[in-house]
Amino acid sequence: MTLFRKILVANRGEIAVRIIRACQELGIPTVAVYSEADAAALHTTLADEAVCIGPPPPLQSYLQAETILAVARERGCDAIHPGYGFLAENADFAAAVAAAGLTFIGPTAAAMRAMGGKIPSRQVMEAAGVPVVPGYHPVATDPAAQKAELAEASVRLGYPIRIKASAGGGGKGMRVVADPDRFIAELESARREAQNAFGNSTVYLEKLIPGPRHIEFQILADHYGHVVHLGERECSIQRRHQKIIEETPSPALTPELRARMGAAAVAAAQAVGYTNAGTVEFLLAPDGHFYFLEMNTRLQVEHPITEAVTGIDLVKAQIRIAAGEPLPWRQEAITWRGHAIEARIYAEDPAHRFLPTTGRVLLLSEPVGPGIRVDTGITAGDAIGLYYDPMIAKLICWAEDRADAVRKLDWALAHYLIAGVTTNIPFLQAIVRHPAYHQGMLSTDFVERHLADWQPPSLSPPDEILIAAAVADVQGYGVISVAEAMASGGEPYNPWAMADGFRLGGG
Amino acid sequence: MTLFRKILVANRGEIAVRIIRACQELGIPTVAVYSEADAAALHTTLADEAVCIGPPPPLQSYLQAETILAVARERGCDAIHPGYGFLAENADFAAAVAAAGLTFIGPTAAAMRAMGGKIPSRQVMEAAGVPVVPGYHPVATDPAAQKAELAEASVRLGYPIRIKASAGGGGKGMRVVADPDRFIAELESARREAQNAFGNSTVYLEKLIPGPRHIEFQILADHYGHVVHLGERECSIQRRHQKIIEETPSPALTPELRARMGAAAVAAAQAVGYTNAGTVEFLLAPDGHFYFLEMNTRLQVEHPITEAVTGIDLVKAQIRIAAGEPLPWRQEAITWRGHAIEARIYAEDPAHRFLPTTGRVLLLSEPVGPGIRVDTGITAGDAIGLYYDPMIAKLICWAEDRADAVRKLDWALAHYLIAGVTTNIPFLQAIVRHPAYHQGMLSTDFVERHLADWQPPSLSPPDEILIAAAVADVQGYGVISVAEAMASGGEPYNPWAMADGFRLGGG
Amino acid sequence: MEFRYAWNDGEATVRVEPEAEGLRVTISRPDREPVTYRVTVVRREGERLVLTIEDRPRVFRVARDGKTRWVAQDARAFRLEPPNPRGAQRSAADGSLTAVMPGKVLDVLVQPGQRVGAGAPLVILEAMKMELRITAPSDGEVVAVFVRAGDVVNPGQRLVEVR
Amino acid sequence: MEFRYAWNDGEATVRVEPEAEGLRVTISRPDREPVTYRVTVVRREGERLVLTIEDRPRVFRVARDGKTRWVAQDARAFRLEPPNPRGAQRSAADGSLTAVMPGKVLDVLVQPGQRVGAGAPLVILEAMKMELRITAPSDGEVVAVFVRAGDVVNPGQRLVEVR
Repeated sequence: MTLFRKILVANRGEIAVRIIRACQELGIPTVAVYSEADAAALHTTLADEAVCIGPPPPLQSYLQAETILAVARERGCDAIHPGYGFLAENADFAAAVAAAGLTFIGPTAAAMRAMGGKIPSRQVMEAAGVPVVPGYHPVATDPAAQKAELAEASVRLGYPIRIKASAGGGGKGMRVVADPDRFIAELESARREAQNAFGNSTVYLEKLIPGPRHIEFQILADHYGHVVHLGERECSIQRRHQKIIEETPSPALTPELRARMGAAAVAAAQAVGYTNAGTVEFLLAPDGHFYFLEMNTRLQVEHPITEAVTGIDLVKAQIRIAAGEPLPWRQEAITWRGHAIEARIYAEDPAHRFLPTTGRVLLLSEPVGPGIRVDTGITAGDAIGLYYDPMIAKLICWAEDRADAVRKLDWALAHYLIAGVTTNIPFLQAIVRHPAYHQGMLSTDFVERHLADWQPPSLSPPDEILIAAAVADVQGYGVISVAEAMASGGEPYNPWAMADGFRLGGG
Repeated sequence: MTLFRKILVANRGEIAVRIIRACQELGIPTVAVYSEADAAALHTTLADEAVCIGPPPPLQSYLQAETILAVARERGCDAIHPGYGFLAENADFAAAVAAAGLTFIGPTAAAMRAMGGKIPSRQVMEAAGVPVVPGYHPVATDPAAQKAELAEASVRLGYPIRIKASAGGGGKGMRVVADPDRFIAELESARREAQNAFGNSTVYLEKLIPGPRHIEFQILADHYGHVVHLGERECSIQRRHQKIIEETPSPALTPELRARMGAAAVAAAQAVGYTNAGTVEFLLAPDGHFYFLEMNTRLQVEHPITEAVTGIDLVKAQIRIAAGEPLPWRQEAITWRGHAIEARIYAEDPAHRFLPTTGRVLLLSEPVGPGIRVDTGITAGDAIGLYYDPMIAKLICWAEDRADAVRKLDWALAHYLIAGVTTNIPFLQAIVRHPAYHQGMLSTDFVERHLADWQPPSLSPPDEILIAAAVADVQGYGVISVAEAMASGGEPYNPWAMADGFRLGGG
Repeated sequence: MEFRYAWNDGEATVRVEPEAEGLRVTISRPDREPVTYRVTVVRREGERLVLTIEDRPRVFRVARDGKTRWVAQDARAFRLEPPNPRGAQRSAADGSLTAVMPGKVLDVLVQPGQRVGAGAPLVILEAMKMELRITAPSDGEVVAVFVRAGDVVNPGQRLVEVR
Repeated sequence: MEFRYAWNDGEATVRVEPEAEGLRVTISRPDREPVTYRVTVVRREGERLVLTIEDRPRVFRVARDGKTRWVAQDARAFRLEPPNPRGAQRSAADGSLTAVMPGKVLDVLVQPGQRVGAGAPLVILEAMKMELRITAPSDGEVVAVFVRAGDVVNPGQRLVEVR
């Protein structure tokens, strides 16, 4: 009767937590995998079972496809959910899972190969008549020949130009080059980063479209040829090609444009027999033209804003589709209500060029209230390490209209306490309070255009804070180590004697 | 441009927090009032300003209408939100607020007098042709004469019979009497409790309708004669006449019945020129007949489930209506999506006849995730006292359909950690897991019928818990008192010397 | 070091001994042979305690309120008390009815020697603005009354004993 | 007892003295006359500290990480450090570029004596699977290089000095 017997969640952090929760609500037992750094992490303790799969570096744990598949079989799982990142867009892994007789909760390896790589997907879309950003992908396979080929193509396409990694996203392996003299150096750096991040150094070129919006469409496709789109997400607010604030609906889309772009997204999925959840990304130029950018063949970080306005739980939908259920909605039944915005909380220091920060989350208090959702894999006491993505939480606010949603997000950011690790919250607040943001004047260069020189305000602690610090220091911070306790006398003793004045009764 | 200059929130706990948040999102400064017991409470610290209005007993603080009004004037407030309970249904207070030139965020004193008291509201509804539960309200004003009059009427109406307080709700002052010999004793007890809780000992009688559902309709009315209903809430799951689990939509309502009952609710509001938010309560008999029960002329505890399915923020709507804005929706524009359930977390001990518990919340971890909302006024470290309502939180779960919402609630209850104070969470779990609940077979005697003999499972701590307890005791629980610290030496010292091995650089 | 903990209807002794690496923790329950575990303390920060128990990582949250300990794993919390050496005052179960919350005695409805039926009201308390009836858990005889109207009572204080 | 705290660009001395009822707390800042407050400790439980300051209730959350204190009121947290007696290593501002996170030096692009323009890349670090460029904050001359390719660096460790 249940959808699956047991699901292995091949991920960590907030998305692993999100998926485990969905499984638990569906009554499906879960197996978490974790690296040695995550032994006490939320996703590890939340799952019904948890298996350590290696040391902290992802290459030795969360990217260990064979180990993970072996764990799934040993523990009697009949499905694997990859989340996003790590193995989520690894077609070989999807194929291996299927070959082992388990269900990969995502598209088929074939669809992933056709649409996952940025280069093949551009070809598919060109064939389907959907406009793509003018670009060039290398023919040569030898690195030196590729370099020459791309350098020549860059001149033909014209500067400024963008170098992009064929595999993966998140701005890794991406470079904008304005000066032809810098091309080779940037190309090498991009290839190195791409190799490092995705195990694949292939890059391609795209003409830079100035001041565009990033608009993506969520699609769901079942195993019976039925595809629907769930509307758009505008992800124009980025820093270094990393999305930081996403919203839906986009202030820029008319119903007519939404219908056209949605139809293009559905056509893209149909062209490759796509199944499960996917996202088709477009650039929307200021002149109203849109260009296919790439397809993400997985759940997207920013999926919660679509859930908020459509009322559809995308993770549950993924699981149901993977189990062979038909989509229960026709396109006309998908409706959108209100406005949702997501802000990504990163462990990074806005005062120091947004470099990732590490440390231990000592104080944590998340905003709560109607329309506020926080997706996180962090609990107080957790260490923010060097090995994984610095995103520590997603803050999602929904309200009846955009103005209310912006104000709710502003409120929620102001009531989000994270101490012990420096975060980008002040920067998010600066964006949300910017007049251009209020007006919905978004573009992928929003940050460079409006906040290039932004620095976090340097605030002196008020006297009350110093008073509290001193009183806390007078009292100390408690808790001795076991070694100290043991050293202070190994006699059997009664713990209750320590407690305030309590005496055991006689007898 | 803003709706109000400053709003005083005349309440405490979760509803004060809820209202303060809504004001902050609307950009309206707030003044909290607090009793000496609530000096460090969330509502006190969250508001922009906070004023102590007296000692812990409500009669000396939160019911001090004159003091609260004086604070509002001193602090430059132009509106007061009463929340629910305390002064929310006190027509004299509403009149005094208006007379002082401030806005009472709620109905007018006149509408409150017409609909707030249970006895006059029954008369209004009878006149409007809406069926009411057969009952009797006393004519005599002298207590002794009233007693005789009600005793006689009780025989005419037939046993079992219900005694109800004319003012207030929540089961206080309510008694069911099956045996005529117990009538006088129960009447006196009910009058005493009503006097104590509401400052008004008036009670009336109602015939007991066996096995009914409690169905209530949320209405909103603006100052221009426009009234809409926002659908029903089924609040059949009660214990001792205290609602504990509410949901919407009701499994028992057809669209046709919803339309008829909604129309009756709107008619009730229109009959008295009602404004702002209100709730019209009905009993729905197993035979499909419905009876007007009473109208609550205020925001309802369980308002969040209506917010979840309609997408309308009721507190913001209240504020906008009070500021003179017209309702922005026609009835046809109100739509319902998915299913929402609220469970009330009480500080009470299911193992000891649900008596209220007191103590300090030592460990607190609230469930989070898509579709989960927790409204609470409690933070870790707070004392649960004797003076106020034992409800410490409301857990609201929304999902695409009832089955998913029930499972989500089950999940959320299992992941709600409150230690230090015993709560009813195990009892809520027992309800949610009961087959009759799954089937939507609800009635106001659900608990008596299905869980009368329920006892919380007595669980032995597993070995791991005992290991953790002992290790924690070896280490101790830290933090000395300031007196101890001072006594151990008043020399100026450097706190950093305590820290692990840190040494200041020379120079 | 040795600790004893009691709960509703049981108790255990926990012995903690240092080892070369970590701790040996032995748990003795009246109804079972003692069991020994290898334990290491990974981290303790305020209420959060991370251990490995037989090499499996485990996260707990711990708190103390006077003599009471609360220990939670995931969202399940257990309340541990010092064992009561006389085993008395085990509330309700042995017929000794205790106040489980602070309040004021409004009325005492029975006298020593009186026979009462199950469910009969014995004492009326006022607390949290509500009247609470303390009723007989079973048929029996009132053997002692410990309070009178007007008394302020604290949790755990005995009110009436019915046998 | 006297404590000294420093933050980004300031520091203060806090003196705590017991009084008949509660504490006298005096705060001295370099730019201001000392201010004295009457303070009582209402409650301290783990990270939560409740005080009255001049009779006004105030709730704080406090935590320590080695030498660093974090003190929060509402959702605003402040990081307090021990004052640095030499005032050095104030990072970036004085031209001394420090690693703000752990990582590995991939490449050092400059040598002492070299003139660089604002924004010129000086060092490439690898951390969190990303390449991070440390660039010159302003036009100037490289006066010292403290690391070389392959070095593993810790937060606060100096990389390059530009004047």
